[in-house]
Amino acid sequence: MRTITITPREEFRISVEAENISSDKFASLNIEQIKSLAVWQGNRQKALSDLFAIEGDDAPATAEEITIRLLGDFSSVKRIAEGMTAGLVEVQGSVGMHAGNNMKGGLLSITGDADDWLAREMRGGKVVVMGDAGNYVGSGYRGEKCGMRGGEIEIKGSAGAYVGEHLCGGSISIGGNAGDFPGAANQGGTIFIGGSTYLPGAEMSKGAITVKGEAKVLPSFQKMEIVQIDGVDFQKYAGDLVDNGKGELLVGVGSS
Amino acid sequence: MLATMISGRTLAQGAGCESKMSPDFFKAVALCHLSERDFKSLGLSEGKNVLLKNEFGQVVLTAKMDAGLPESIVFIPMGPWANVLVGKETGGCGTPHFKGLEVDVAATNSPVLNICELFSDMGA
Amino acid sequence: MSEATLIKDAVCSFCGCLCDDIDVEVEGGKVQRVKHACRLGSSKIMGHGRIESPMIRKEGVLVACSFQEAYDRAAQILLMANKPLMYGWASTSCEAGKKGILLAEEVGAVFDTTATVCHGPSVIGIEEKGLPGATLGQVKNRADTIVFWGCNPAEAHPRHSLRYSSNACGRFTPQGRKGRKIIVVDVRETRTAKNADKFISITPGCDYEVISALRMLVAGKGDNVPEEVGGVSKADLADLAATLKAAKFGAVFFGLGITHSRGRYKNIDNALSLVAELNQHSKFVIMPMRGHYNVGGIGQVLAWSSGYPMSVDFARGMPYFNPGETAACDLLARGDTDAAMVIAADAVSNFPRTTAQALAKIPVIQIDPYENPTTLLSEVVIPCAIAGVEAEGTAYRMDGLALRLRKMVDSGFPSDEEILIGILESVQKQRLLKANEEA
Amino acid sequence: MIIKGGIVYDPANGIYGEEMDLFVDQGRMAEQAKGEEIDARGLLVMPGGVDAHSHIAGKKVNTGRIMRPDDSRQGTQSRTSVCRPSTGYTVPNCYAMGYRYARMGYTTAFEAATPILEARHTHEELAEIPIIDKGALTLFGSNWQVMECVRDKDLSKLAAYVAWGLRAARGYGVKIVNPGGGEAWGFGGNVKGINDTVPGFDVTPAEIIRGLAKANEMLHLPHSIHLHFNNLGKPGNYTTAIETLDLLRDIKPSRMRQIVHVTHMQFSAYGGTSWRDFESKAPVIADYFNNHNHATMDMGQLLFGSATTMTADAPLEYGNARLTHNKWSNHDIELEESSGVVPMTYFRKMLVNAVQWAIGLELALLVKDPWKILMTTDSPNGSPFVNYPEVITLLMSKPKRDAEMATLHEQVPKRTTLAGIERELDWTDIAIMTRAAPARILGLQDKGHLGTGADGDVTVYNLRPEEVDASQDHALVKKALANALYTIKGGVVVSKEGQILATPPGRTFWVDAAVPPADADRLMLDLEDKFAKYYSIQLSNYAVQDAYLPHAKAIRAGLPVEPLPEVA
Repeated sequence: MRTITITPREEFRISVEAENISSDKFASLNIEQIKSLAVWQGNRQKALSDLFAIEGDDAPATAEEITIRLLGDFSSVKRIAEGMTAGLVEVQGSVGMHAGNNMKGGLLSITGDADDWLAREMRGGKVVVMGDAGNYVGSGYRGEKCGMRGGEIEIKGSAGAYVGEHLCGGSISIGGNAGDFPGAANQGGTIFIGGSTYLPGAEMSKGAITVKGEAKVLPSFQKMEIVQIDGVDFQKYAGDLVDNGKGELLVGVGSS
Repeated sequence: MLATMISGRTLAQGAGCESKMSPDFFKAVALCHLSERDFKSLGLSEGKNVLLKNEFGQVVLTAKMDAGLPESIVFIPMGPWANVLVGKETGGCGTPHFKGLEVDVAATNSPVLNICELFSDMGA
Repeated sequence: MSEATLIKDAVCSFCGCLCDDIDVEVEGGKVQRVKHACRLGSSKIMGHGRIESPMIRKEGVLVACSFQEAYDRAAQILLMANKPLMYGWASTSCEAGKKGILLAEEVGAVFDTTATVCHGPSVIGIEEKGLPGATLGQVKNRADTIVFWGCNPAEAHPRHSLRYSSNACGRFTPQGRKGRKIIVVDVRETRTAKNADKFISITPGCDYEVISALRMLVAGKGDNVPEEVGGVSKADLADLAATLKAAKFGAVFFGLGITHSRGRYKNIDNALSLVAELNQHSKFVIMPMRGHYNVGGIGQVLAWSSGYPMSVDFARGMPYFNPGETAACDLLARGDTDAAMVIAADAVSNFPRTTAQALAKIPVIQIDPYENPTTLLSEVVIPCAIAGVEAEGTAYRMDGLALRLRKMVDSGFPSDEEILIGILESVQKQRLLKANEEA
Repeated sequence: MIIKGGIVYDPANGIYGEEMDLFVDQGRMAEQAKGEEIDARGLLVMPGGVDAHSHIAGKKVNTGRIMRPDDSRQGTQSRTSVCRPSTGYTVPNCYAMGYRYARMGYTTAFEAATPILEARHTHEELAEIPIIDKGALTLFGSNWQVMECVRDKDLSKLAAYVAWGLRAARGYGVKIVNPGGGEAWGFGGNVKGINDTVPGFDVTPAEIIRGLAKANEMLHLPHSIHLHFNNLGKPGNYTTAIETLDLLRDIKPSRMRQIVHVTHMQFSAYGGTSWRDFESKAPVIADYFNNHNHATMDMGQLLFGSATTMTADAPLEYGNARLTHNKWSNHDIELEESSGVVPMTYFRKMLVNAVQWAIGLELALLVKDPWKILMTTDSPNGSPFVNYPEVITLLMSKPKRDAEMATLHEQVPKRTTLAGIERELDWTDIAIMTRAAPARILGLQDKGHLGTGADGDVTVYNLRPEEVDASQDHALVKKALANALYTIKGGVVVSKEGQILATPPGRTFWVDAAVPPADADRLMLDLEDKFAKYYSIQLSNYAVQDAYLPHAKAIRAGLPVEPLPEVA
């Protein structure tokens, strides 16, 4: 196992774009080479080591064998673990936008909060956030028909709006509340929300959304039977009928 | 009184929006429209002021009765006074949530701040 | 003193209607009379108090300076910044916008327009669904059913109804207002609503649900719709759906009432689907009521220049677009910008106060004819000629139609385009100087 | 400039792969010249490419960009000291349009469809496209003034209007899209065939097409009418194609060219009664072209992958959007047109798409005379223009076609004749289909050839035509065509091995046709009435101003400029 530890040298006022912080990018490089990887702060291109202290095992290894440990405040650092296919990125703190963009494998674990667009267009692998996440967890890019296609996202806290927009596969679990419109245009993924939300499943054509707490349900969902899961009653809905959708929406009835 | 705040264009606001430092703009925009019933229930009369408060800020405006408004909705012409009550979050799409904000409305004897006073704390 | 001249068919540069039938009398280099314009337009064309000289803030006070000094200071601010924001562009010409984009590329700035605080959500909705639209003349000549949703043209676009919509007469609409059904959907009874055949009052923030219910009713799936949605009875919604389906040509105009409310771009997204579906039963088009006269135009210019119509981040040399991340209010809310140029817009007044406060913490360059709250915070203030009155150029109407703005009088002020060229040249000069020093 | 020792293909001047030196002086081909020497020894040399039909500028293209940020993020390239940034794949930004054409060795491209009312926008974008020369075809097919003149059988007033419209739009030629259908779409309808009556106007598409074709010849316009058939994109539409072509056989051309150019023929060569029994009728269409000389066409080749469909055929686009459940933009233009934009993905395993792919190739291979068929993809409808090298290599290589066929839906060989076609085009055919013929069909005298006085637009490809076997080495050919070794525009090397070196502004061609003043006066009475009652803008603000064509090149027409030739 090869471990590399990265610590910010300062508090970033202007956000940093660091798509090179990923196990795949590090795999074939030694520490010196990793230090000279490009990173952007606004319109200034810098070396990774200009902004971060980097330590760890020098010998190159495959992506699977790499653990990247991020210590400190990464809440203004974007695109961490973008496109990674294997290995572990472990954040002891919070991360900025677009963490785990287009991830295909491996594990991204965040002890703090994640900002907007977490795991946008994810294909595989797993993302775990102990805190809260922002808007657009596991969604698509603007104008794109497909968001997340595979993999697993687990948020222990709450998430913002548009969770899993254009979801095409994979699963998202939110422990707390989710903002407005989770699972909009869902085409086959599953979303679980432990808390409450607002207008889930708008225009969903397939897939399933489960809301344990309360949810305002659209008038275009058809009320079905009550189902029991693990001893909890859920009202089942079918929709979204505006598009003749065949999605399944379950909303808890116990709490209200 | 709890109410939902909305903001929008008015003719007078539009006519004055390129002369924002003028008294006309102040007169046209530092207003809070209330439904007839809300206006009366707050004990207001023409020329009286109201204080609007929410989690983002507070602002004093001249109250104005507006027959077109439903109860519990207050309307403020778009501009710097209305924006005191708007939060900075952009909901993931770049646009602040300008309309449909919860506010607390009460009659007040405090004066309405003019445009320079409104921005005096920003180093203006 | 020059003789009185009459400028016919001038284009009004106030709102997105871009009325092009304005007659203006000019004498002695001053506008004396304006005919055909509405109150908003004439107030603009007649002119009023403005910034008289370029200024730079020294020891907290704005002090008059030369244009060149102002350009140099502006260039210096932009060059120093790691992530400058160049915001506004709605009330100037496309020609100025083109130079602004070039400058943004040159200094690696984020280029954003006032769309992001008005119809930005509409743009994102269009990215989801497309825009089934038409030119305004199509509505004038054909529409027998018009819906105004969350907009109030009676106050925001005063001549819209006469020139293009409710009251306009055309080939297939010889009776004008009499031959049309006008429906207003809003949360309050606006002046526009008072003149409508039907006013539907909805609960604030419920637009999405109401539109979904309408889509169900239009598709004949009304059985599923509850008795009341968003404060509107099912009977009223069913009536509305029937009216829309029966239209020969229907038009939906929408405004900030729907883009600024809960649901934001999803509201538009849903409305676009409703209109697309209505075309299976009748002909229907939909159009955003653009506010500032050229907010549509700068979107067009930015789209053909960068691929995206607003919120474009040029910091890394290639355009990147993501409102929610790269819009002016996003950057300011997060403190993720270290200098701003505000042009042809008054950011300080129009942004949430807490967002505007972030502008007070960074150097701001203002380019505008008029003093406004943004001036109060600015480091550099550059007065310009008023586009469409004192400078010519191009603007795009709310339906995307390009028109040529006239120059009616000569104010002696440089145009926005000239100012931007001045700053761009100063940027290039200063960069060259620095490169030479380093060499 | 001297381009030394290339193997030159200049079919317009009867040069088919001869080793020779070329000279460019002051931007034009010359007998002799001094200056920079380009070493082209043994390499393939052709005139700069000419694209006669591509959607490169205007409202539709920008609508495509605005509704497709998902497309704009493809193909992004940073700004350089020479270039502005590039974005987009099917709908590139203006800069990428110019750079990408130049890289492929193209120096001219014509925007395919511009409504007069929105021509100002088109010219704003054209002016922003670097390097290439361009022009825009003007839409007339659902125009009220046109339909009224046709209804009244007032041909001279129609001609006056066409001339006026071209001047107002700074347009190059007469484009007709689904004639009458755009008007019908104003109330959500369409016309079903060429003899259907346009609602409210008492004319038929057939009458509109004939009227405009005659007016076109009365005006001696450099280009013929440029026609997008009715019923385009529908199974069984080849009969509409033949019917329409027959309609125009008796009209005499006023210049040495076709009477009608049929655009993106692929979309109109369909058999079957529905998508279920959909099949190719390319052989029937090709036969017709082989036996008649009044019409030319372009392929409108479809390639698999992402496309953005955009056309003035608005009802077609609504159908596309419903069929694919994709996003839909529509834009109706008062008194003139309608239009639509729908993103599209074409799939190898989808039978309809695979048959469409084959039809385009069948057309190009079955039409014997390469002067009658241009290589296009109706960019970005069939595929974006950057994929031209793919189309060319498919035409030149039977093995490549076979390999491709093997990846498609298995029904393709039954629904098309492509598998049985042995023909492989050679460099002369390609030089004609991408250079000489488009220039001749458009009536661009100084384009598409390398004779003295022609524009100094020359392409040198890093390919030895005497050594390379395009049939076998198609991958090599495709690579060479994608990035020309040198693209020379007006005597300036604008691109070298894919790197843009210079970005001179291109010119914009438009046609200024004179008409008898009496006809113009009669026309103005009509137009004043239309502007007073129906248009939403003033007549005085309608025409495109000079400011929008900073590098204009007006071509005069209207009076006979050369003796009327007999068609061969």
